Amino acid sequence: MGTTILVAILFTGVIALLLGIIIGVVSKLFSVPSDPRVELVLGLLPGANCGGCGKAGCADFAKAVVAGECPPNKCPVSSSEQVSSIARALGIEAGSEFRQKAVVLCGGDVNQMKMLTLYNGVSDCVSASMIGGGPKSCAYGCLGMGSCARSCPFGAIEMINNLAVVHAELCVGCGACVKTCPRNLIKLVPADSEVHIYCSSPVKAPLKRQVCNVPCIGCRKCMKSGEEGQFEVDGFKIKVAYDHQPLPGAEVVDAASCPTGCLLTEKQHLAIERAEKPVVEEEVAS
Amino acid sequence: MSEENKSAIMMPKADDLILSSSPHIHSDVNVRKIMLKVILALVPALIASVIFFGWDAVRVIVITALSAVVAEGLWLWLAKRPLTPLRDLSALLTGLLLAMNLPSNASWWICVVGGFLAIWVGKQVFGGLGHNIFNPALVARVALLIALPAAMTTWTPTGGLLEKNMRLPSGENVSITTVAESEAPAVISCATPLGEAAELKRTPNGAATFAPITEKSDYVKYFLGERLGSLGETSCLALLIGGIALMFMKLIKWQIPIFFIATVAVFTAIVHLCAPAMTPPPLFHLLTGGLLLGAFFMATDMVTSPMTTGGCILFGVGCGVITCVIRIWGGYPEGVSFSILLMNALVPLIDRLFQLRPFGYVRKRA
Amino acid sequence: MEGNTNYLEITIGAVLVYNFVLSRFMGVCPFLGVSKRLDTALGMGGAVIFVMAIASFATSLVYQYLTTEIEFLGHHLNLVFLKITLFILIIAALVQIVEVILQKLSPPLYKALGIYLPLITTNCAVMGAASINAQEGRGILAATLFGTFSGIGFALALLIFAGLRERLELSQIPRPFQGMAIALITAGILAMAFLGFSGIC
Amino acid sequence: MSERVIPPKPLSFPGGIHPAKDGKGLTEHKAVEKAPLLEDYVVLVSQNVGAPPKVTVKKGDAVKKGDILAEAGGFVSAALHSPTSGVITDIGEAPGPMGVNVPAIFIKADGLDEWSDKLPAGLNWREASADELKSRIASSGIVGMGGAAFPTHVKLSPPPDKKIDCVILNGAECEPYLTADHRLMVETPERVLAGAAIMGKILGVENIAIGVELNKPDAIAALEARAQEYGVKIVGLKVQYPQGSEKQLIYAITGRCVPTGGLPMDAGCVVQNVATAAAIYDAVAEGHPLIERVVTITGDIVVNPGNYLVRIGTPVIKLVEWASGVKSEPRKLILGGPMMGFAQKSYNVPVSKNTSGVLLLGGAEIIQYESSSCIRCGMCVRGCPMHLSPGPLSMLIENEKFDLAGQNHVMDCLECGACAYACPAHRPLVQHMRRAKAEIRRAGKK
Repeated sequence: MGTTILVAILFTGVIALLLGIIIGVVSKLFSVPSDPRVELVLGLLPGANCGGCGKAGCADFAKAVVAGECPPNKCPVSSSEQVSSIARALGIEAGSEFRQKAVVLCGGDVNQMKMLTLYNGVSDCVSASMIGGGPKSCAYGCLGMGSCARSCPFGAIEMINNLAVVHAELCVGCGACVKTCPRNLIKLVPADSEVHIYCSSPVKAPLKRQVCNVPCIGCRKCMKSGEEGQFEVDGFKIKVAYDHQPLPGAEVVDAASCPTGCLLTEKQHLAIERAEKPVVEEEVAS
Repeated sequence: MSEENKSAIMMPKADDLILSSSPHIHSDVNVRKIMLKVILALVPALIASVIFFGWDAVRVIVITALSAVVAEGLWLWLAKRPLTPLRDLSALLTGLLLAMNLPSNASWWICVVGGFLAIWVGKQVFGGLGHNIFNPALVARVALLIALPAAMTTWTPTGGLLEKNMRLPSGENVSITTVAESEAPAVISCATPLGEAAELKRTPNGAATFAPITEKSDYVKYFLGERLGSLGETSCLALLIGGIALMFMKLIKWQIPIFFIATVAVFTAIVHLCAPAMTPPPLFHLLTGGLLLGAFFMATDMVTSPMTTGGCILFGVGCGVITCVIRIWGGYPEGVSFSILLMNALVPLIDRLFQLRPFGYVRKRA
Repeated sequence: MEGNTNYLEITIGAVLVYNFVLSRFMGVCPFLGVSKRLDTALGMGGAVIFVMAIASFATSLVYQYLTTEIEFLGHHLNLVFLKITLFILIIAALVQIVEVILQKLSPPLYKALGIYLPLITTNCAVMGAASINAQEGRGILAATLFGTFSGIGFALALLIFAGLRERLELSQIPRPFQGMAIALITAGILAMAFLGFSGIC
Repeated sequence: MSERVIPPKPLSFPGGIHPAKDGKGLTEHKAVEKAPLLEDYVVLVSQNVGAPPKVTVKKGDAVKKGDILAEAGGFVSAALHSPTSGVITDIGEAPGPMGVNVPAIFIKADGLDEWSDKLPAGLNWREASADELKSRIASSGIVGMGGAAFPTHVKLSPPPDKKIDCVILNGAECEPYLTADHRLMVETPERVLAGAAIMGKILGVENIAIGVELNKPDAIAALEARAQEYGVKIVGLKVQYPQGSEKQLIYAITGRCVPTGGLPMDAGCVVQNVATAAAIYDAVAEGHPLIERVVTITGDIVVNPGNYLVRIGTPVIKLVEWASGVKSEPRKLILGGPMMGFAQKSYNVPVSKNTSGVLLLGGAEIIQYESSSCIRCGMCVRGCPMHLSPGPLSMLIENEKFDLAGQNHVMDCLECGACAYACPAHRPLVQHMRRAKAEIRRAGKK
């Protein structure tokens, strides 16, 4: 009996030893250099693969961070704690933090903008924009087919009354939506901005008025009520100067009393779009 | 142009135009019409089954078709989707095709279960018409065949509307006049010609092994439909009428049935010539079993067959080979349904193999 | 002649009739895991064929020695009870080798196979092939053949299934059935279709 | 190629469809009418593929008929000329054929319709040199009038490494309903033939062929009667859509395939529309720039459909007026033919150089695209003249797998609409293809 055990151990041991040697040799022959830190960083990343950092997914980003090609805070999704934990793990600087969010600069929902024609086709903004410029009257406004909403990995864009509205509290500023919009209405703005001019149409005021109830007509009332430099003229419209500090707050909106109502805080904008529904989210954008 | 003239003519109002992509005109075909035509092509076979199996056939057809339609409606209702897909008649067609695959004495609950299996498991879980990978009717038929082998292969020679003689495996003829006459419908289990062939194979007798079932008169009977089997396995004549009509209307890709049938003929001919005791002659294979039904109506299902000509040929040949392999060597006497189901599974690979080259395609230099 | 038919059964039977995935229901985990794309399925299929062939060869080789009684220091020993232990050992080592080689030769494939590659170790199809070989008492040649063709059967099923799943990906599958649910239903129907081959050998 | 002169069997190409209703009967026997002069014209600035021309006039300028409004803004660009004499009232925006507002020049006619005195004198094309002819074509603002609006002089200036041995004129007019080219060929065959000969001279090519579908026997007869003196061959083509597509036409007439992603010149051919040829003749022989063209106004609901010779810049609503209005309310306004034309949202869109027809469709004729599933019937595959698989492609595009769609050659799609025409499931296949092409181009730019 004892011998059986002994022989079994010996037998198994010899085979195991043989196999071990083979594995050792093979892995020496076919060795691939790899950096364990990449796996480490990858584990600390959110793994949404949104591409907001400009790299092809989180794994690519992790590689770049380890290689020192880009700072860990380039990931728009990670919170600052996550970013600093990555930095700690690698023993590098986290980089200064600059957070962004997306905003759809158009206020033309179906109530404000005429639906000129009936549209029969693929429910997608790019497709619609190619068919006679889409069904809505403004050739520069939101097409309302929701391509951006579908592209958002975080579900931060809601289609209300055929208009895309970004929920700032859900948006991480990855920018996935920006490139889906055939009208280029989506802009990445500083996360602490609150007031926007919801119009992107570059045409003259009377033409805008023909097609939309809430265009920016370039009256400059906002410029007068706000601080110097908070707004700037951009062709036939005004835009918020997002790189100017401090950014305009709600009081500017009140003071300006925009004649068309395209200068709004995010809260107001959402509330208007939700007019038919009760406004539930009080703490929006807080 | 004067003012009066102007007011006299009707000018279009400026609003309410429809925007849509080109083209702005359309051929008059639609899914519903296609399905309707296939159903019409199936009518001769349906009539033949009623002639040979009597009111039992009517019962099976009605219950199966109805349950398929109800299953589709019920699913759509449960999924809170509009009931419009019902209008395309595809559920009805699936039901009818399934009915053609059932024996005339199938109990009502088999028909109902089959209808639901076909529509729910075969079609709707995949996303409805167009998304199903397998032929829904065949999914149901094969599932029933595997789950209820006895019920699905018990062929009771209940009388048809015509008074006729049906042959029993022993070769004796049992005369049955009407349904009413046989008070207690004693289940007389009989075999289909293919079943008989499998039976005969067990007692090999050289070239004469299959003599009892391959006389000239037998072939005529097989062709006209005087034989046992599923509803759709009866009249080759009726199936041919429908199938050829479909081919002429270009509703099916002709390559599939032609290559399917030709492959079976060639394959069985080779095997029969090499070993006559292995399998009956090719004509027997062509005329019996569900080959024609499968080749014309089941394999050609648009959704589950390849789109390209080359793919269709390969698909037909594949169906033929698998059918023959199962018929000659397999445990089941009939292999048509299995072969089509298997080839359905291969369609994505076939489509990939026969990917079309664009007009004027030149391979890019590496 | 007799021997030939035997081998025919081992080959055709292993691929079609007793297909590891579709009729023995072994190795379902990688079957479902690595069938999302056709190219990874091909790679996985190749890896499994390789592992199964080598594993069948190695295990049957070892098993030959296990079954012969060993005389050691005057004791007659029977080490058949070591069968499972040794099989696991050999398969695990083989998979390790395949992994190392693959990482070097085809990094994209290595990446695509991911966790499923080391999981070939626990792929019961490999172990199953070895065990069936042992059970049937097949010789080294028959065992290797069986292993290879079982691997081919596995690869075939994987390939068909990957093709189907690429198409499923484009379908509007109702939400409750999306993902693994529809994959399992499809696999079920496929298994049903493979049942048609039963009785061939 | 050189041996093929009117083959016994009509030539064609693999694939394609036969639209059940061609609607040509409405207008094919109606002679081209000269449209009355209007008070206002709206000339869109960019009427060509390539760089938009540079406007050289300003508000308040007086212009004569044929005066330059805008100069070519580059090599691939075409000049723009005033359709009549009058005053520039505004330079602003007007609805363009693609649905969005585009820059436009508004002209108020003075009713005199005087030709400009700056126009060049007519040339005898048989004597003029090739360069002279070519520069005349360029300065006359001629673009492809079949629909593409590609500047003609660019097509006539192939790079030296491409050997052109064959000029093909497209008189197929395979689009249902349209008869503008048909009437042009019947009524003034000599202009078409001379235009063709001029192009042959510019390119130094002897092989000149005009492809005409066999459903226009009168056009073939009219052309053939005088073809000899211009050294042009007339080729009858099978009635099949899209016979008038460049690649298909080249294949039908010469048996050559244009390589994928290539241009007709890669097959040694230059393809021009017959209307373009006529415009070339006018420019060369008369010195008249391209300011008017034949437009078919048609549709079952149009009271008096017909063919009109209209000035570029005529609003479409005027055409409807000339055609005595409509019988019932139109639901679709289409510029171009029903297969490839663009649906419009405004009747104020003006006629451009490439507007060959205006089609009004009523309620009963409107097709409804549905979001139904592909049933894989393969009718689109059979119909596709480019041998693509539109059905499976559209499934890929629906799932936003544009890279896979690209691998499956979606970029070779002509957008001819044969697939969507044939699709029994009424899927908007062309729109899917266009989306994929746009997305792939966008991705490629980055």
